[in-house]
Amino acid sequence: MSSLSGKIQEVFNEPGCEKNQGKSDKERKKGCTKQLQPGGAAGGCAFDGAKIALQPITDVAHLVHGPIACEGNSWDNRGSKSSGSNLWRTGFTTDINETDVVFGGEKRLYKSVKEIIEKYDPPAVFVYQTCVPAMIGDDIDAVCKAASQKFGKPVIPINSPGFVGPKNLGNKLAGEAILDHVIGTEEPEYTTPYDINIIGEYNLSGELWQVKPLLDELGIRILCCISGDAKYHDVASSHRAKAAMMVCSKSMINIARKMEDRYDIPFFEGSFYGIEDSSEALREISRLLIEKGAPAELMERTEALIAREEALAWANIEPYKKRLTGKKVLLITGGVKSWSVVAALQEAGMELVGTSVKKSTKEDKERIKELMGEDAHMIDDMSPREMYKMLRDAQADIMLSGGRSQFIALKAKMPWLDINQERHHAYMGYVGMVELVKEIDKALYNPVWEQVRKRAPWDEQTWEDVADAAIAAEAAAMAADPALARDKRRATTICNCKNISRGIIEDAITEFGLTTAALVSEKTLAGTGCGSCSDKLGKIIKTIDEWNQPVAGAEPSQTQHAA
Amino acid sequence: MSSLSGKIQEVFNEPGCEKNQGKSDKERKKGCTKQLQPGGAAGGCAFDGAKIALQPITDVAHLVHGPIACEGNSWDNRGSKSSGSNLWRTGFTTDINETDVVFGGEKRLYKSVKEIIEKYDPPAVFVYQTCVPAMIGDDIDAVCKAASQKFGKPVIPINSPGFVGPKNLGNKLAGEAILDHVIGTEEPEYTTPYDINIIGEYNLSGELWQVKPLLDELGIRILCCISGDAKYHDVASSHRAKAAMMVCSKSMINIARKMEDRYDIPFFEGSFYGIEDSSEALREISRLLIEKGAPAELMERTEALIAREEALAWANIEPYKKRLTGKKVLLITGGVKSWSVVAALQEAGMELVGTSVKKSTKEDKERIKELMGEDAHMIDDMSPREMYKMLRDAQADIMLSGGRSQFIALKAKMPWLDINQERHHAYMGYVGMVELVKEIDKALYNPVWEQVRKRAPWDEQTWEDVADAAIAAEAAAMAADPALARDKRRATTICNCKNISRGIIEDAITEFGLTTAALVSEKTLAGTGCGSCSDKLGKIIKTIDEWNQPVAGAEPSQTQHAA
Amino acid sequence: MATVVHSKKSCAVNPLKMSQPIGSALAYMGINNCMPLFHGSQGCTSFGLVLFVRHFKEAIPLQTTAMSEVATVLGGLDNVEQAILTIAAKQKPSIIGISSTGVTETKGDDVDGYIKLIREKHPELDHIALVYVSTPDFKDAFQDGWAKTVTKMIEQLVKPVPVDAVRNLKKVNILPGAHLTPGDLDELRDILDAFGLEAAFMPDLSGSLDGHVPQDFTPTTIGGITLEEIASLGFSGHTIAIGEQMRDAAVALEKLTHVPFTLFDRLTGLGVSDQLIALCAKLSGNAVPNKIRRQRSQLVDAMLDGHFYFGGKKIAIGAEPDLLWALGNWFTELGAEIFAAVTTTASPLLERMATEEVLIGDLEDLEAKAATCDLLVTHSHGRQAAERLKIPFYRIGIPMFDRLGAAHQTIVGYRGTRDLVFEIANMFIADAHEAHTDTWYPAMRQQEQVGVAAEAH
Amino acid sequence: MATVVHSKKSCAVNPLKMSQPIGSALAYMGINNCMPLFHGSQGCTSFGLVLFVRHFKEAIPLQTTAMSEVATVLGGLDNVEQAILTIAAKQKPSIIGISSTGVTETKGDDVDGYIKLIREKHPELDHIALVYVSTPDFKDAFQDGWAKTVTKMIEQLVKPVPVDAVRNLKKVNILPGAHLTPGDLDELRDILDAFGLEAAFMPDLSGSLDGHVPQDFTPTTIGGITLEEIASLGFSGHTIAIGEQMRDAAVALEKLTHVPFTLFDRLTGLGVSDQLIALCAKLSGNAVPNKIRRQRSQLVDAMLDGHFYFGGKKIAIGAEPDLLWALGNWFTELGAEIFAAVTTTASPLLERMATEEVLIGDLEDLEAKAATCDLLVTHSHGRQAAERLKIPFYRIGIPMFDRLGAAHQTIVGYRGTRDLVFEIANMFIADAHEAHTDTWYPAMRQQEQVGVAAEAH
Repeated sequence: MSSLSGKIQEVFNEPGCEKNQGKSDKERKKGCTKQLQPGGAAGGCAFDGAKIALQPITDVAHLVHGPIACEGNSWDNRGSKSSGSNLWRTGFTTDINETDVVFGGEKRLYKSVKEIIEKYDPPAVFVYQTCVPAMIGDDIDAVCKAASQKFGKPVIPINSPGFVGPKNLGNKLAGEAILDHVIGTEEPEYTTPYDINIIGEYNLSGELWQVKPLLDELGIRILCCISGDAKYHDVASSHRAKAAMMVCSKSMINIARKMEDRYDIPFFEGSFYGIEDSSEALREISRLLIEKGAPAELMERTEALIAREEALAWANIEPYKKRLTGKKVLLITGGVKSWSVVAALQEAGMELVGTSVKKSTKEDKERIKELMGEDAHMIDDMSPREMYKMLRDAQADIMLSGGRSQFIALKAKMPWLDINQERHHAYMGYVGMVELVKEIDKALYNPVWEQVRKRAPWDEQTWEDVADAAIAAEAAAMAADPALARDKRRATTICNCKNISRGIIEDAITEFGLTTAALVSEKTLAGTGCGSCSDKLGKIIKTIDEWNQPVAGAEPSQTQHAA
Repeated sequence: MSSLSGKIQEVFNEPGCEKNQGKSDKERKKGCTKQLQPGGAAGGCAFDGAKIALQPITDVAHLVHGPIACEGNSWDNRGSKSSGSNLWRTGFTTDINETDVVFGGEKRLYKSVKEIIEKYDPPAVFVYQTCVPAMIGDDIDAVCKAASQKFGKPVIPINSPGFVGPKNLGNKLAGEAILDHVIGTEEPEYTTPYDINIIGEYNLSGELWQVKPLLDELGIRILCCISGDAKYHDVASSHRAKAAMMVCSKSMINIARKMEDRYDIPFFEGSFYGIEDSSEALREISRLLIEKGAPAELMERTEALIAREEALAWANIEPYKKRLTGKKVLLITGGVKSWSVVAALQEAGMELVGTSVKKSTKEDKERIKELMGEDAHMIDDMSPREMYKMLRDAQADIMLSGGRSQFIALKAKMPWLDINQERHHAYMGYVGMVELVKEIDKALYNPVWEQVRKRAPWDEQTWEDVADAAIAAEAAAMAADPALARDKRRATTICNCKNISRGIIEDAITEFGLTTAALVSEKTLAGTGCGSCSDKLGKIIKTIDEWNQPVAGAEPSQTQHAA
Repeated sequence: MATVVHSKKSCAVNPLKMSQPIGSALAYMGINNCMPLFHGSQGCTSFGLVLFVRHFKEAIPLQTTAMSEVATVLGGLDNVEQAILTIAAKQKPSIIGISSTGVTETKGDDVDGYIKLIREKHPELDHIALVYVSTPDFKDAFQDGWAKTVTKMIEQLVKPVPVDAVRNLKKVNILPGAHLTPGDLDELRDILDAFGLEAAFMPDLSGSLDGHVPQDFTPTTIGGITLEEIASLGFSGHTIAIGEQMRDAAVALEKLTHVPFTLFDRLTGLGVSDQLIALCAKLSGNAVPNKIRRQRSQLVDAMLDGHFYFGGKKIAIGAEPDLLWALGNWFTELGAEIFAAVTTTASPLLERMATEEVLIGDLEDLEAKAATCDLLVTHSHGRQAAERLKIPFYRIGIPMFDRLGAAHQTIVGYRGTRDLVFEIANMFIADAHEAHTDTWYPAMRQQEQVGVAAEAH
Repeated sequence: MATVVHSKKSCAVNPLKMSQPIGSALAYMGINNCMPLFHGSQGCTSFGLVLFVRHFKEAIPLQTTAMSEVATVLGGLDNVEQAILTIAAKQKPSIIGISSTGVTETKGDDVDGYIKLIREKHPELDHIALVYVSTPDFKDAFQDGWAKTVTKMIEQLVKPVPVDAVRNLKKVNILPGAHLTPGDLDELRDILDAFGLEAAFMPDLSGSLDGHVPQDFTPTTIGGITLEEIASLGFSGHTIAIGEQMRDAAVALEKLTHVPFTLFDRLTGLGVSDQLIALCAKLSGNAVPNKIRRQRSQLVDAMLDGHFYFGGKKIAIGAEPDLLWALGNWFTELGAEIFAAVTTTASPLLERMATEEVLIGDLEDLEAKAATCDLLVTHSHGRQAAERLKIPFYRIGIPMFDRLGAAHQTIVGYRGTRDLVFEIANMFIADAHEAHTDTWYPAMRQQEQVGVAAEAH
């Protein structure tokens, strides 16, 4: 597994990642490993991440080498769409049994590849390694190589067993696998000065098709989308693109950067979520293509198309303005994409709760991110009462968040819209943004809320009454008892990744006299996960005078570093 | 309405009807009017019969002039199939209201025709008269004539309001309508020596298509089927056929006969139910065509086809023989067609209960008809206990009957197969007979019977136990009390059509010394309906010594003629 | 909120409406040992009979005075007399329920007068109740026939009770509209039972037409409410009427017996079910049982999970007024839009519907309006329209002849509403259209592919 | 009667099977205030969590020891300890239910030993029950994980009771198999309730995962059977186990407490429901209530009306052994033929199935055999096969992620069976193919129309 650890280190050193650049060498090495908290972790594993990243390649057989859990519990649950083959939706797994665990599963893996090629004849087979075969030493690289030679067909090892880390590490390891084994192995039939790659887009709900027609109209060809609606051949010959767009989170930054290094394909980071961002992305694509030799008139056509599409989108949003003006939206998500919808929501008259931005500049977006970002991870653990409090305090009318918080949000009887990958609606590009506004309007005005919030006639009080009373009682108790308030404050989790409480951080600050967030991170590990709490750390340092008051009857607790 | 009464008289005088030929002039006149028994009648009215007969003409708009009941309660409930237009399935009705009843509905009718032609542009509109507009004097003949002239399209009056009589009178009045207004009004594009009409076949469940391919193969063209899967033009130009087959009951005998009179189209009565009957029908068709000038070699080809199809059918029935041999079938229906399936059932090894026929000759069929025919009308009124007794006494394994007795048969937990017009399966021709055998096998061997017949564990005895006990008790009571037995016997209904009890008949025989069934009919009206009970009358006369014994305490009841 | 429009057409096409005599007959079928009798031509009975047999998949008791053309002209006294005598002798019912039809109403037969004459002439019939309702085919519709018949039976068969009578407060009369199925009644019985209340349904189809296998058959109805039970309805503590159509019946019962009533214009939905449960709690003096609380909670959850699929959906409903009202409001409560509403007869509810227009019309009208809808809701006759429009089709109402289990379709109360939410949401889910490459910019496809593109939507 | 065949393939394609740890976790979810915990990599938990969230449409409590590669190699004591401590502090459960996974079983972690060490080290955890079940992913399947977990909980949590103890004869323990839904449990509760019997479900998903909106949330399970109730199961009068998978649990309970048990290998169908009702009558000493009698009668009627559509139909079922057994027998009883049967794991029932062969295999196997079938029956993953085969598809089992109401799908008892008869019969009716001109003699059509002809069948 030395090659795998090497890969992982390589990924950690990713120069394309801004976060890494801000870290010390030592931090970088362990940073992204993100020691998970037993009993407190959530989210997928590296295998999950790798599969998510590559599974949208439509004509490939995706074979999971492992026990039934890895594929059997999870297959056919992603909403990518294909315009061609549906082989990607077929679940293949070696489903290893006890005997395989004892004697090794390589033979079963080899035979599985054989069966797949005989029955389905895909252009390639992707083999995903999982924990159990990794532990027993199954060498999938060797098996894939042998099978590849024997069957004369690419058999690609994806070395990303679950226990090496979280989902986003898996995304990157998947990227490494195709960089090593796929990209550059075939040639396109022809090339044009208008060939681009789109990296990190999975065509969920067919969103790519909300944008592709515009590129078609401009004569820009998506040589390959990695990986939404891609064919194996597209990926294999994607090194001939003139430019690339790296969309969405940084899950595949390594692909974009290495393709720039190796094949001189310049890339930019952009998003098709939001009207302005869509326009910006189109401009950037044209700009890069022109830089690489496409005729300059492309930009004029691009601007004309942007003007037309923007006007149409705003016109389509217009009718909703009256109904949506003044409505307060709570945006809760860790992903980047949601931030880019802010402008459209504001254009439709809505307010983003927790921010006073009127126009959406880049800076404003950063500020929203600061304000809301830290809650993104918390929502899963919230009780309806806590969520109700949050919504009540924010006076929000609707919440936009990922699917996993759906059932908690709904139980709190809050209009809710799914904006993560589980959703059935497509929100990309200009048409997608109009769709989003429409959906918000639908969710907000659904009369179901009025009904479900009403108390049952036999109930003395509503759920909200109970919650209000409880919250008030709690506040009163705190006001009456500073020690209680202090304990409560100190019990708050600040760093969700590392599960570090505010108490630990306060103690570290006072004990070691820390004055920067970075120092706090070094001492407590807080902020070394996703990094989203670093602003909070700074704020705690700044407000030291407020909280660092002696409270009668309260002993400062022993500093407790995370394991 | 003088024209309508004239029509009705004409229909009663139908020389094509064997039954009529056996009647006196007086009988003939009132015979088919069949005075219905208030509180004891069942079955459809003349309007229902007319609609059933003509509705399968697929491209015509069938407009019912009357209150909502006539069309609203009954439309879209027939299983005819169309290979072309589905306009026949659209329900059209004037849905007359109180105002129309007061001021007359002719204007609404006229405007309805106009609307239909404007919206649906059918080749013709058929207008069905019903009771209420008939009572208020709406002259549909005049309206149709006016509309026809105005819109340049055939608008055909079908004068058959419900209260003029039962369903089969309506069938004939419908026939008169198309004889008067449709047949012979257009010309076929071309004719061949192989053109035939099939009269009285409605293509229920698409049954015609179980036979048509065979005619196609022989080069015989169905110029028109009246009325299954027919187009208006087919009916209008059907007078150019060389021969005709008159199928199923005698519901349209008047069409066949009058077309023979008017257009010299010879016809025969035949059936495509049953293997032998199908062969017979094919032979007859070819024979008539050859008589009318078709080449004689047609018969050779016909025989070859018959041989092939018969062999195939028997071969397909063969596998069921083992499972069906010795199974007892109870056939209960008034229709003619069921009798012709007897041979096939016997060929599959089944026994017809109540008859010992081993081979099915025409005579045998007549005997079955005698034995079972009288029960056909009774089944609707049977209690499950009575049915159970009948089935127990007959030791039947399965019952074949019409749909209306279905729910009673099922409640008696008796395997049952629908052989009337409500059924979803097609049983015509060779393939249809194999289908029937298959379906019988399926019904008979369905394990559901075993389960539903089991008693609930908390029940002391089964339903059958209770019934057996009750039947035994009744028999014992009769044996002990001859007067009771006599009353019971006399209370039996012999003539269902006229609702004449055996007591009335016995009294008439003894009082007037009647010696023939015809005389009994004249005195009591028994046997002047469908005529199926005339054999019973004869049997009663023959067995006079058995029943004409004085019984202590029983007064001969007063003879009571039906009103 | 809605404009009520009467169809301007002369010709009804694909009728939604059924005639009021068969509504009347159905009401009689909820009475035990009853024989419904149509005074009309035999076809009137035959059509009704076939319709109910196909809907309930049961043998149906329904007789006819078998009026011939001649009898119609001369008047039907003889036929009515003979029919009653024959039925009395053959089927031995406790009650014969007579409804007039178009033919006999056109002639103007005085059936009440006939009955008086027959009663005088035949004292041997004294043990058989004879009820007559005037229900001409050319007026009103199915639910009107039902409602009039229930009212008439109450007026004629219920024993008057003084205001200060001693009543069984645990007994509740339920007057269900024609749109409630035997399954609905069973559900209501369960609900009342959970509170220790005893329900007396008038009429009670749940006993007679719920699709069961009786131990023995009678040629009359079996299992409905008995005449004795009807007579004593006045001793109940309260009456619940369901459907605006039942207001007259409830008023009649109150007038006669002083039993107060509560009218629910519908019982499908969270809020209306809350009202029912609150009433049951009040009448019984019992707390809401845990089972019912759980059902409420499950309904709320179903509404939350299901509302995504209803929001913005356009619905076309063809149904009699009370059923239209129940379904229309329920769809609206889940965020769907009643885009097309067609009904059969007048009702004070219609103009209160949350839609632009309610049309008293037919299925041709509904089909025309439903072209852009996401769901068609009507009885089985809507099947042709749904096929042509290629939109999902939810069958409800009478007749439902092309599916099994019509009698058990249950949409009242928390549980009934919950299951309805799931069923309809699942129809929407099953009908969801996957995105295609040209979903969003169909115009950019090549010309010859436009046909395919249009289909992809 | 059937030959049980194991798939010879190396590669499973379109898995039918799910792993046993998630079956185990689901069993824990039927215990009140419980936190299920997987000892394995975080992905094991994440996949299970997503699967249940998509099936139940509920927030699901499920935690992980978050084993990293290094921890896996070194052994998981620290992770188990830390996970328990974290959960104890954060979620304050009454019980933590631990299941092993493939990774930790491959290493051979001695979790029972770990728990002993943790108990010694942390007396402050004494109030929290810790249950551990060994459930390697690479052995057995979902229902095995469930069954083992229930057995283990019984052995560990039920108070032993001597044979002569005084028992509450009106209380009946019910040990439901993993294939019973919350709706099934509710139906059984209603049935027992009608006899005056009180049901104690172990585990009780009807309280925890029945799709309801709780008044407040805990991060653990809410609403299942409590530890106190589990402890006192030995004082019940009788135990009903449902599904062959529950035999070990029933035996364990009897051994510990001397409560006799009756095992029903299924509860869908007339005969088996009869047996259940007879048992209830016997246990309660009460006569069968009218409500239940009516339900039986309605089921018989439904079977009579419905059997036409089942006779001769070819069915393809993919399900875990106990569900396959229940459905297969029921289909057979209605005259259908089990043409393809695929399951996930061994069971003594398999060779008794009324079919030629039962294959322990996957949905690729099922699809291949289902090509000529009239109905495909399996969990939501069968949707791709049904689409390709263009045959009707009845969804049942876990996961059901593409429809709402999975928790309420009810197929036990008279009423559950009745509704199932209607639902499936209606699928057959909806799928009926109308005859065309060339239905019976397709070969006689012109050559170029053969394609169309084939489609018409």
